[in-house]
Amino acid sequence: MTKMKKVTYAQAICEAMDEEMARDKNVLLLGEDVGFLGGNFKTAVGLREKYGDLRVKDTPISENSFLGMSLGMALTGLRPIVEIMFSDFLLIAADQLLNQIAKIRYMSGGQVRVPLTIRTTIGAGRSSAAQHSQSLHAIMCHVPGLKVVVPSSAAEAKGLLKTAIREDNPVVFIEHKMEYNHEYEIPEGEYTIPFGKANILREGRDITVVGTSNLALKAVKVADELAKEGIEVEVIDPRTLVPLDRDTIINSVKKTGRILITDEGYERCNIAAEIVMDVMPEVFYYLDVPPERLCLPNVPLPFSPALEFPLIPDQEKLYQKIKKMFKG
Amino acid sequence: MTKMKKVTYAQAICEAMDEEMARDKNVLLLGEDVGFLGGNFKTAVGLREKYGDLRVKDTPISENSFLGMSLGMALTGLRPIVEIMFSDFLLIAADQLLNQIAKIRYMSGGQVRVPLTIRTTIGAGRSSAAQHSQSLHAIMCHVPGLKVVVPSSAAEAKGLLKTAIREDNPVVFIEHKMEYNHEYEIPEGEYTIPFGKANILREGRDITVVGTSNLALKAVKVADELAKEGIEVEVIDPRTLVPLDRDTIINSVKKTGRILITDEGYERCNIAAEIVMDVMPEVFYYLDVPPERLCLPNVPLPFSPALEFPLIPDQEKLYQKIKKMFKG
Amino acid sequence: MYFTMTKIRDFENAITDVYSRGLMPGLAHLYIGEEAIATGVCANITSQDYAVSTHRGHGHLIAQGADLKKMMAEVLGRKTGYCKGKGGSMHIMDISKGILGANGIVGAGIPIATGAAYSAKYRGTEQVTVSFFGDAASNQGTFHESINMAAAWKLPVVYVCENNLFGISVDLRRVTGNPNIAERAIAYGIPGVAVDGNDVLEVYQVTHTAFLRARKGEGPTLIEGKTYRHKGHHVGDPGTAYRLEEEKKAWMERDPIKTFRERLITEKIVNEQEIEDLEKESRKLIEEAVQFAENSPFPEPEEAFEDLFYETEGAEV
Amino acid sequence: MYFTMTKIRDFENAITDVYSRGLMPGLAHLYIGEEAIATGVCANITSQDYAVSTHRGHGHLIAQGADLKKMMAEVLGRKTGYCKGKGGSMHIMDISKGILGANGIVGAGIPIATGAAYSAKYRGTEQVTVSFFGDAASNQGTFHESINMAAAWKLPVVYVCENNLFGISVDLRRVTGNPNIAERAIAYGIPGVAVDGNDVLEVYQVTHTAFLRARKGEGPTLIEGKTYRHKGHHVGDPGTAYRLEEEKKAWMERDPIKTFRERLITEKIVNEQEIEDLEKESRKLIEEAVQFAENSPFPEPEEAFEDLFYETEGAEV
Ligand SMILES: Cc1ncc(C[n+]2csc(CCOP(=O)(O)OP(=O)(O)O)c2C)c(N)n1
Ligand SMILES: Cc1ncc(C[n+]2csc(CCOP(=O)(O)OP(=O)(O)O)c2C)c(N)n1
Ligand SMILES: [Mg+2]
Ligand SMILES: [Mg+2]
Repeated sequence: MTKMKKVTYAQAICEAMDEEMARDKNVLLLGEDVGFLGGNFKTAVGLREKYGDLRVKDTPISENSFLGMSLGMALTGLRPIVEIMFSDFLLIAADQLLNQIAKIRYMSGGQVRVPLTIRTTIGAGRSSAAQHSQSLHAIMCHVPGLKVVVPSSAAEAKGLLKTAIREDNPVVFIEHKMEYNHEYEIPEGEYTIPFGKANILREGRDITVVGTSNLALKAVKVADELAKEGIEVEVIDPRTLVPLDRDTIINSVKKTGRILITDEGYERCNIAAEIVMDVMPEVFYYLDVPPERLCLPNVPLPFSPALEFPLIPDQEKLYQKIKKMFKG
Repeated sequence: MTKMKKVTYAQAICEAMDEEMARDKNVLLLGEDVGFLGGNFKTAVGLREKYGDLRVKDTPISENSFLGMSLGMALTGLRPIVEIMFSDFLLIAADQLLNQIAKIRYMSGGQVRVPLTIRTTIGAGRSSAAQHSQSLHAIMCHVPGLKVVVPSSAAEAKGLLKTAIREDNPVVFIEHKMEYNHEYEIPEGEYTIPFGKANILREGRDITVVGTSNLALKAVKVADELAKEGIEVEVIDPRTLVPLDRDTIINSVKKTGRILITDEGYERCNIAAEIVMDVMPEVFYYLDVPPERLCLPNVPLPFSPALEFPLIPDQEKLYQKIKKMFKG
Repeated sequence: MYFTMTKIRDFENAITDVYSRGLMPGLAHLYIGEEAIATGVCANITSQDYAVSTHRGHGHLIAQGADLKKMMAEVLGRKTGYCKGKGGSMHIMDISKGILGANGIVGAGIPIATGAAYSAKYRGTEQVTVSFFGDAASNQGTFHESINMAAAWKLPVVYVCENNLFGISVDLRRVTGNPNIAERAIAYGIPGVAVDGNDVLEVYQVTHTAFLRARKGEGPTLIEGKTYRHKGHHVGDPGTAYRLEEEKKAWMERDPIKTFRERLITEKIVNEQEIEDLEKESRKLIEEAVQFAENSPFPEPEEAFEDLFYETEGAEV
Repeated sequence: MYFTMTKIRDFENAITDVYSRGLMPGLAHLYIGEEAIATGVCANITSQDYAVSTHRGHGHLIAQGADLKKMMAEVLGRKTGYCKGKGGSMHIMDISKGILGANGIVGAGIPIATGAAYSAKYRGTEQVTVSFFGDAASNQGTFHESINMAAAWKLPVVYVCENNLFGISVDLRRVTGNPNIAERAIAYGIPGVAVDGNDVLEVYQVTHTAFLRARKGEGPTLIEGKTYRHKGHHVGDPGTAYRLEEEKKAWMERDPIKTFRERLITEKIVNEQEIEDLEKESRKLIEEAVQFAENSPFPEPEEAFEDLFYETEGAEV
């Protein structure tokens, strides 16, 4: 068995970058406060000291342009990692992300490769209000050309980030803010996790629950609860939304006859409805009850915890939602 | 019966703005080339001459800032209309659109109203390639706080645009480029069309087709074809995606047992899957076959017509898709 | 003006207090050390004028005359706050007073302010709009785009850059080729003035000229107030790792409140007793605000679904 | 250089021709009248250097040495084009020659160019990157943000603003407070030089200095080439409604090719015959390019699904 060690989610991310930077001198990191501060969420601690100012670059607050710069770097031999502090801020850089980075390979007729990793954060629950709490990965899935990764645990984050950095395509790597300080067991030493292969976190015969990001972990806990009540939940961590491992989900639903997707993005036009419709042609005749989703309701995130927590998908809501799917 | 007249889609839009500007001196128009040129798509012909430079304002190419300015105007007594030439360019202004305009009323605890209309264009088919052909309205639906209007014909466009301008909420008004030069019959004189009420363009007992923007009109033509083969299609023009008239769709599907959504946006995380999942709890047990969607495949728009047209949802593809839903 | 400055300082100290007592959800960005700018600028503002603030907005709001109780209640996430608990520190707004709001997105307030100025011009009023933003914000594209338009169309707006040398941990001098923000005005053909941001009278004077210019229809002015934040980027951030101790010390010694107080007394404009009375009054107001906030209820969960759209006809969404 | 200029002019005339013959899908933005800028600038470019172009990119690409046949085939949407028909006029690129591509989004190329310059500095090469953009593009936030970073970090990049006074129908003087773009350099603490954009030698000289500066690691330069587009915004646009007849006439008389030709002959650098040979050669090359393009096949529909991702391991998407 692999030896394990304890690190936080933030440390796992830092380790992945550190290892990849040590491995390949063309890998560099840029973003706001990634240098002297070691990252707003402490995901880059020590990297500037180790690799220097040019390689771990504190940028001005110019998201659209430093993201665009990273594309110029990726086209000319480098393998940049860009940190965008909050996915909310990706909206400032949406032109470079969605009109340039996502499309340039296609527009050039396949002339170029774009080895570029964009790390950003999602997740509410910190009373950060409407502009610092969004989970906007659905937008990155909607516009074709980006791979989209939603790691659950620290171990997943490390392995998937290393794969992202080695990819010759632009990858949006989505970290969950509420996880950074959580401790997890991760394997010692180097490892990568391939894109497009979902992870069945728990097997079950009664219902398929696909949970993105840390909701996959929460779903496992709920599943443990429900098992006591005789409901066996199959929990799938899709790992990457683009590419999506349809087959694993389809096979699961064929077995269970029920599907629920849970995701922290706004419900409307989200990845939840997408996954359901994506597998629909294959699973329709196997479904016993309507497919369901548990997402953020269609309102901005409010500041006060009294308003915020009741909106966020969590174990309790997941538990209730699943139970309801067995009541008819 | 109402007297009708013939105008193009572009003229209908121009008329709506003209009438509203004449009606309310706080209505003004700003955007690139809306003044001297009368609009890149000729939707503002004559307005500068009639209302002057301050009221019909040619802006520099600073989408994020002039959209943000319109918010400042809306907060201080004006009722601006902003033209963003292509929905692709809304990505440059996505911060102001989605982090500011969509959220400010909510963040302020309901203190302010935001009477602001953002007109933009969607649609491929002009060999404009990947950055001038996108239909990005799903993004505006995903982030809560904006009303999203997708008019089909010129008559619809005029009535809905007048409603948008009179709304005290931010509205994204989505015009289809390929329609601008088409002639349509529209009612003479003033009229408005309310938001949130779908339009059943054609009744039918066999399948419900929801078509957004001009796809509603194309669906009617396909329905006429299919009627000859004994398939009676009910065609619904949702008119507004936010708010969405769920009830009309639900009632229709309960009757027909089949649903297909067609929309020109990229398929993934689009409004098509959304509509299906939105009505799912109510219609699941009425469905005879899997719900389907016909959207743009998940690739950027290519330049060459030899590549572009085969991707765009059109009558032929719609026809084939519906036929297939009756083959089992 | 001294009263305003002490109110700001006391408010921010109270924030640190409620934060450490675990009463405050989330974070807040303190304005301590920069009080002279908001105060000097807003001394020119009438009740008709507008101002747009930043993530570090408490000072601007107080100087513009916001209600301290509603502010504190908002910061504590209460129903009685300015935004009914929906906004928090970074989104406080009082539209009735022309306070167009703080903003969580760095640089995003600049176009909004510019639009309010366009509106004033359009409506033919004499209203002036102030746009506050930081040094780091001035590297955001909105700075360039907005000032360019305001200059082209001679809009009545005063741009106030609070140059405290840092954006979180990033030293302005490491991310710009010319750290004199005022010189950027040349690019737009408008006046640009750098001012000692810790000298409230100087700030007042320079802003006064800018306001006159704006009201006369001569267009915008860019003012750069050189200052320093005494605390970390937000409550909880020590703010030490990335700043030079000597530089910090030099600025701390030039505390805008302390120096203004000394000057008021030396120049015999007020006496010690009067000053102390003001200070007492300020502390009292802030204490009352904290009391009010602490005793206020939290909003009910259902309220999260209100205030998204203005409901003209009860449209379903 | 004269040869380059005529090739550009002939290429653009050929575009008008294929357009009017209904062979060209979509639109294209003609460079006629501005040839001196691309030519003068790119005369400094080595095969190692990079340039990033705009929506009006044919001139830049030709001056940088792009293959005329592949360009024309791309414009006609053929499989043999630079982008296999996927890009069209606005997205032509030749990565093998450091031609980082035209761009359909105004202002979006500026950060990409700046990133290529960062890359050169990082890798320790002597490569210089040229960033072309229009006057209207200079009001986009990316202009400000990117030049600021290049200045802060002394990146080897030359910013070339082609000030043809208009962005589509919008006169620069109506949307900026200071229409001298070169003066914006002051904001960033870098050199800014305005140059007669219709004088290819002057453009060459000024750019030469900027290249030297960049290669020595001294950072970016902003060059403003004052010029004029002879045609409308794109093929099909008459471009008359919004421009002053006199202004247009004055510029047309200063046609950069005509004046350069006269000068070459007057100063006896070449004789009439040699010039005519070049012109003939240029026309021949363009005709061949058109021939090649016209005879090339269109791509197959299935190809629309290729080239999205580089397939390392055949991941399904
Ligand atoms: C667009 C955007 N990028 C980054 C952030 C994170 N952030 C919040 S405040 C801040 C620094 C702002 O610095 P400055 O404008 O100088 O204002 P100061 O905090 O010094 O008052 C940053 C980077 C943000 N809120 N918005
Ligand atoms: C972001 C963006 N906004 C608007 C447009 C539409 N558009 C295409 S070219 C152009 C004018 C550009 O003017 P300028 O930068 O001066 O270049 P020129 O066309 O004069 O060469 C505009 C507005 C666009 N392509 N991208
Ligand atoms: Mg600062
Ligand atoms: Mg121009």
